[in-house]
Amino acid sequence: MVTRDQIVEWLKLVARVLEENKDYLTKLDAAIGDADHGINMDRGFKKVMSQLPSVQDKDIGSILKTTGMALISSVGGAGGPLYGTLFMRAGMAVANKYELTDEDLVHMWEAAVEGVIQRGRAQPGDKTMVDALLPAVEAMKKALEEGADTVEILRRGVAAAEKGMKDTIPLQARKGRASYLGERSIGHQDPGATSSYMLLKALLDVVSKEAGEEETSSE
Amino acid sequence: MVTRDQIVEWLKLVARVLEENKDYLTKLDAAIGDADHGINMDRGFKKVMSQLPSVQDKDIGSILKTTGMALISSVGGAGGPLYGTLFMRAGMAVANKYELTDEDLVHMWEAAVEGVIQRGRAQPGDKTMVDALLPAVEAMKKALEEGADTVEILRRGVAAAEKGMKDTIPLQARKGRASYLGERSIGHQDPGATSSYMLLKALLDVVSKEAGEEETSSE
Amino acid sequence: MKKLINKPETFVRESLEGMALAHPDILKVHFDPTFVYRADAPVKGKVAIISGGGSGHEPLHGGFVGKGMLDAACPGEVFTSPTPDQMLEAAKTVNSGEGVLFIVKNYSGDVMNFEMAADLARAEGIRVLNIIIDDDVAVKDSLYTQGRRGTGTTVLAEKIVGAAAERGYDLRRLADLTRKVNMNGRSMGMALTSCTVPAKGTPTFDLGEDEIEIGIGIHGEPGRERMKWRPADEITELLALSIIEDPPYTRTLREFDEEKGEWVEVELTDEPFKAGDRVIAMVNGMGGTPIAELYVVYRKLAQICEDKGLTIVRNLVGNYITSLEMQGVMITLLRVDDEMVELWDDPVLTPGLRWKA
Amino acid sequence: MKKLINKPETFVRESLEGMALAHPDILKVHFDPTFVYRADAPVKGKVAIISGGGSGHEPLHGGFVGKGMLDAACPGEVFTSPTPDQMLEAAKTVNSGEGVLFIVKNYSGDVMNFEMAADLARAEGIRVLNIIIDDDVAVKDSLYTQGRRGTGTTVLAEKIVGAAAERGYDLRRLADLTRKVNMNGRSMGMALTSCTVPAKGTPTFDLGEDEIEIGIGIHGEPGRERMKWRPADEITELLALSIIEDPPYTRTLREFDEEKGEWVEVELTDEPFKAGDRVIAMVNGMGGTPIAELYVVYRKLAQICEDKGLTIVRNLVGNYITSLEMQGVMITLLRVDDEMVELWDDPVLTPGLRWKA
Ligand SMILES: Nc1ncnc2c1ncn2[C@@H]1O[C@H](COP(=O)(O)OP(=O)(O)O)[C@@H](O)[C@H]1O
Ligand SMILES: Nc1ncnc2c1ncn2[C@@H]1O[C@H](COP(=O)(O)OP(=O)(O)O)[C@@H](O)[C@H]1O
Ligand SMILES: [Mg+2]
Ligand SMILES: [Mg+2]
Ligand SMILES: [Mg+2]
Ligand SMILES: [Mg+2]
Repeated sequence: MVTRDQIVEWLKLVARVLEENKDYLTKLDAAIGDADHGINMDRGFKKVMSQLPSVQDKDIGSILKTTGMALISSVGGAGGPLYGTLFMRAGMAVANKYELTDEDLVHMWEAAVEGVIQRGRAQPGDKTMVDALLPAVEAMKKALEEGADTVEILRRGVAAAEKGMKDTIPLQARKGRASYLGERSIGHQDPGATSSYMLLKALLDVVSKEAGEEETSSE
Repeated sequence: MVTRDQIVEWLKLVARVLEENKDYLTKLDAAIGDADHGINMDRGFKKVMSQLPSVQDKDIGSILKTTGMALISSVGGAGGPLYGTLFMRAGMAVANKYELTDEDLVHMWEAAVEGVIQRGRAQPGDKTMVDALLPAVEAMKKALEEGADTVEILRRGVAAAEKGMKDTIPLQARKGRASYLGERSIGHQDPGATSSYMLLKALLDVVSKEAGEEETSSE
Repeated sequence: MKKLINKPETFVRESLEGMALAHPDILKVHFDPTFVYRADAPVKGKVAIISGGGSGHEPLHGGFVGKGMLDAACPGEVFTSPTPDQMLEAAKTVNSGEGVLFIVKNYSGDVMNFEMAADLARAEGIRVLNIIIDDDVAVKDSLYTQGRRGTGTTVLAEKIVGAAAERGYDLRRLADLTRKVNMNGRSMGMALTSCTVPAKGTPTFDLGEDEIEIGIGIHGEPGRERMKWRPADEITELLALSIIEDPPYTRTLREFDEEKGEWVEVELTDEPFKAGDRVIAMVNGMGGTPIAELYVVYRKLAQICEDKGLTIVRNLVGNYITSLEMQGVMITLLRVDDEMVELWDDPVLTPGLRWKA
Repeated sequence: MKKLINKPETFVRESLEGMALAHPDILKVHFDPTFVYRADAPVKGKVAIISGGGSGHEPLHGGFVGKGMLDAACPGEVFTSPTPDQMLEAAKTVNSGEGVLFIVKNYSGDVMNFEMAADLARAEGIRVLNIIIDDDVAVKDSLYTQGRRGTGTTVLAEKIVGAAAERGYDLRRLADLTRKVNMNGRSMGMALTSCTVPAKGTPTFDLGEDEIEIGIGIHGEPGRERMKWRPADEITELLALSIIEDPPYTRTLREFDEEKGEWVEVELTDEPFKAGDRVIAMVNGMGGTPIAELYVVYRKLAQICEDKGLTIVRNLVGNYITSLEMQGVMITLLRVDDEMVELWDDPVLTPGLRWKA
C-alpha cells in the first residue's frame, strides 16, 4: 500500500535527490551525451515542486499527471518527453485513487514504462533508461506474483534497476545522442538509466521509511 | 660621384638587406604597429628586383622611377606610398642622368624626402621615417657645403639617420598606426625610421666599397 | 569562458528580446512558453510552418521566421530541445485554419517533443504533420544509432517549404515537399575548435592546437574522425566527397498517418548524387569562422562539383546553422528540380535570409 | 594557428576566387592588380563608388560590391592597405564617365594610397574625389594621433552613398553626402579575444582568460583600456555611452579641391548626439561572435538609446566589418535625416547586404 502522502513525499525526495545529483548526472551525460541531463532533470523537478502545493490534496492520478505535464513543459531534450510520459501514464493508470494497492503500484509502473518505450522506441540493450526501468517492472511484477509486500516489491524493483543501470556500462548506445559515439559510448553508465534508478530508489526510501526501515543514501 | 651601376648595386643591396632584416623590421612593427613592415618592404623590393633587369641600362632617373612605381604597386600600407614617393621624387630629381655629381646626390635626397613629408605630412618628432630621413638630408647638405667628398657626404648622412632612428625610441608617435598607442608607443624604435636608415646605409656601403673602403655590416 | 552575455540563465531570453526589438516589422517573441512568430500571424489561407530546436544555432530557427519562411520557431535552452507546450502555443498562435507543418531535426529530444506537441495540437483540433530532416552523412548507419542528424538541409527546407506555403500549397503537399527536400539533401561538417555551452562554462570537447574533428554535429557531438590540421582544400574535398559519394541511405522515420489516425513508421531510401544533378550548395560557417575562409572552401567545392558533373545552380555562403562560437564549416548539397529552384528564388524576408523583399 | 585556408600567401586570392564563383550575377574579380567590381560595370550615367582597404574585414568591402552599394572594392593583403594601381585600374574599369568617389577609412596607409590613386586617375582624365571616414571615438584626440580610425560608419556610408549614386546624384553631391554621413556617425568596439593574422600565425595581442579590451580597432590595434570581463549589459553601456556622450570632435582631413586643382586641408567638427535624434544603430560582430550574443547587446543598446531620447529608426545586427575571427562587438550610431533613411531603404543587392532585390 502506498498513500497519497507518500507519493507527495516521494516527489519531494526525488526533487532533492536530483538536485544533489545534478552535477553527477550531468557528468555522466558529458561523457556520452551533451552534458545537460542533471541540469534538465533538476530544472524539471523544481517546476514540479512549484506546482505540487496546488495539487497535493488531490488524488494520486492528478498529482502524477501534473508532475508529467510539468516535466514535459520544462525538461526539454529527450528526458522531458520520456519522463513526462512516464508520469502521465502513471497518473492515468491510477486515476482518482488516493492510495495504491500493491497491484495498483505495479500496474502503474508497468503502464508508465510502456509509455516510455512507446515514446522513445528504445529496445532493451540500447543503453537508455529503459535498461533500468524494464527490468525493474519485471522484477516488481514477479515479486507481486510471489506475494511480496510493498517494500519488498519496491526493493526488488530497485535492485533490478540498479543492476540494469550498471549493466548499461558495457553497452554500445543505439538510441539518443550517445548513439553517435558508436563504440566510444562503451564503458560509460547511461545518465537516463541512472536517473531512473534514482526515481525508484527514492520511492523505496519513502515507503520503507514509513514502514519503519532505515533510509539509505540515495546515490 | 655616383654612377648608374652603383645605383643598380645599391638597389640590389637594399633588397638583400631588407630580406635579411625582414623579421627584425616586422618585430619592430609588431611592437607599435601591425607587424608587417618587414614583410611589406621585402615584398616591395622583390618586385623591384624583378623589374630591375629591364631598366638597369637606362638612366638613373628611369631606374629610380621604376623602383618607385614597383614599390607603390606592391608594398601597400603606409610604407608603400611613402617609399614609392621617395623613389619617384628621387628619380624625377635626377631625370636623364647616368651619373650623379655630389650636388645631384644631395639634391636627389632632398627632393625625395620632401616628397615623403608632403605625402605623409609627418613633422620631425612624430616618430616616423622622417626622423631618420630629414636629419640625414640636412647633414648631407652641410657636408656638401663644407666640401666633403661623396663617401664623406653619405657617411655623415648615415650617421645622422642612425642617430635619428635611435632618437625615435623615447618619442611618442603622432603619425601612423603607432599613434593609436599613445604613451605606449614610447620606448620602441620606429620601424620606418629603421628601414630608412638601412636604405642610406646600403648606399654608403656600395659607394664606399667602390671607393676602396671596407664594407661594414648593414644592421 | 568569455562571452557577450549577462549570465547563462538569461542568455536565451535576452537574445530573443534583442531580436524582437531589432525586427518588430518581421517577428514577435512570446515568453512562457517561448516562441518566435511572424508579426502578421496567422496568415489567412496559408498553412503554418513551424520549426524549433535547441538554441545556439542562430540564425536557425528564430532568425528564419518571417515572410516566405517560418511562421514560428520554438527555441529551447542552448542545445536542449524545446518543450511541447512551446510548440502547442506556437501552433495555436500561427494556425490560420489550414493546419501546421512541424519541420523537425532528427535528434531524439526534438523528435519526441514535436510528436507530443502534435498530439496535443490535434487534441485541440489543429491539423498537424511532422516531417523529419536527417541529412548528416557523418552518421553512417541508422540501424545502430538514432539515425542521421538533422543539419544543413534544414535551412534549405525551411526556405523552400516556406515559399511553397506562401504560394498556397496545402498541408499534405507541403509535407511531401519537405520529405522530398530531405531525401535530396546531404551535409557534413567539421570543427577547428570546440564551442562552450554557457551553462557549462568549459569547452564541450578538447581539440589539440593542430587537431580538427571531421563529421562533427551541431552540438559539438564527436565526429567521425579526429585528425591533424590540413589545408582547406583537403578538408573541403573530404567533406564534399563524403557527401557526393554517399551510398543510398535507408531510414525508418515516424510520421502521422491522417487516415489511420496514428503514428506509423515510414521507410525511406534516398538516391546518391550523380553527374548531371543540379544542386543548391551551402557552405555554412559554424559560428566563429570568418566568411573569407568560407569562400576559400566554396572555391574548392565549386571545383569538385564541376569535376563530378554537378551543377551548382544556387548557393549560400555564410553562417546559417551554427554551434555558438565554434570555428568550422559544414557543407550541404541539395539536389533540386525546377520546382525547388523556383521556390528558392521566391521572396524571403527574415532576419537571417532575405531577398526580393 | 588553425584556419580554413591553404596557406597565408594564397588566402586573399583564393577567398576572392570563391566569392567570384559564388556571386557571378553580382560581381567579378580582377587579379593583377586585384579588385572586385560590379558584374554590370560601368553603369551608364552613374558615378562610381569605390572603397577598399586591407583584407580580413569581410564582408567589408568586397562583399558590399553590387547594385545599390559599391561599384568596386580594392582588397589589400590581410590588414594591409591596397596599392594605388589597384584603385586606378578599378576606377578605369567602373568609371562610366560620371566620375569616381573614393570612400577611404582613416588609416595612414589607406589615405595615402587612395590619394596617390586619385592623382594617377586624374592624370588619366578621370574625375575623382576622396572622402575619409573617421568615426572611432576610442581615439580621443586628433592633434597627437593619426586621428580617429574609420570603422563601422564606413558600412553605413557605403550603403547610403551607394543608393544615392544609383539615384543619380552627381559626384560633388555624393562627396557632400559621404562627408555628412561621416560627420554624423560614431563607433566604438571591444574584443573578447585577439585575431591571428595568417602571415604571422600567432595572435596579434594577448588577452587573459578573463580580460577584455575596450576601444579596439579593426586590426587588433590596442584599445583605450584593458579590463576584467564584465556582463554584456555593462560592456554595451560602456560603448554606447562613449559614443552618445562623445563631445564635439574636430579634425583636419585632406580633400581634393577641384577649383584649385590641389589637395587642401579641411577642418571639420561634428556635433554630439542629443535627445530627439533619430539614428541607425549597428551592432557589429567582430567575426567570431555568435549572432545570439549580438542580440543581447542590441537589447541593451535599444534600452540605452530610449533612455537617452534617441530613436533607432533602422538597425543592423550581424557581421559587417570584422577582424578575422576576433570575438567582440562594435556599436555604431549614425544620426540620420529623411534623405538618409530613404537612401538606406533603397534596394541593395550585394553578398553582404541585400534587400528589396
Ligand atoms: N529513444 C530513447 N528512449 C529511451 N530513452 C532515451 C532515448 N533517447 C535518450 N534516452 C535517454 O535520455 C537520456 C538523455 O537525456 P537528456 O540528457 O535529458 O536529453 P538529451 O539527450 O536530449 O540532452 C539518455 O541517457 C537516455 O537514457
Ligand atoms: N604619415 C606618415 N609619415 C611618414 N611616415 C609614416 C607615416 N605613417 C607611417 N609612417 C611610417 O611607416 C611605418 C610603417 O610602415 P608599414 O608597417 O609598412 O605600414 P602600415 O603602418 O600601414 O602597416 C612607420 O614605422 C612610420 O615610420
Ligand atoms: Mg543530454
Ligand atoms: Mg605595419
Ligand atoms: Mg540536451
Ligand atoms: Mg599594415
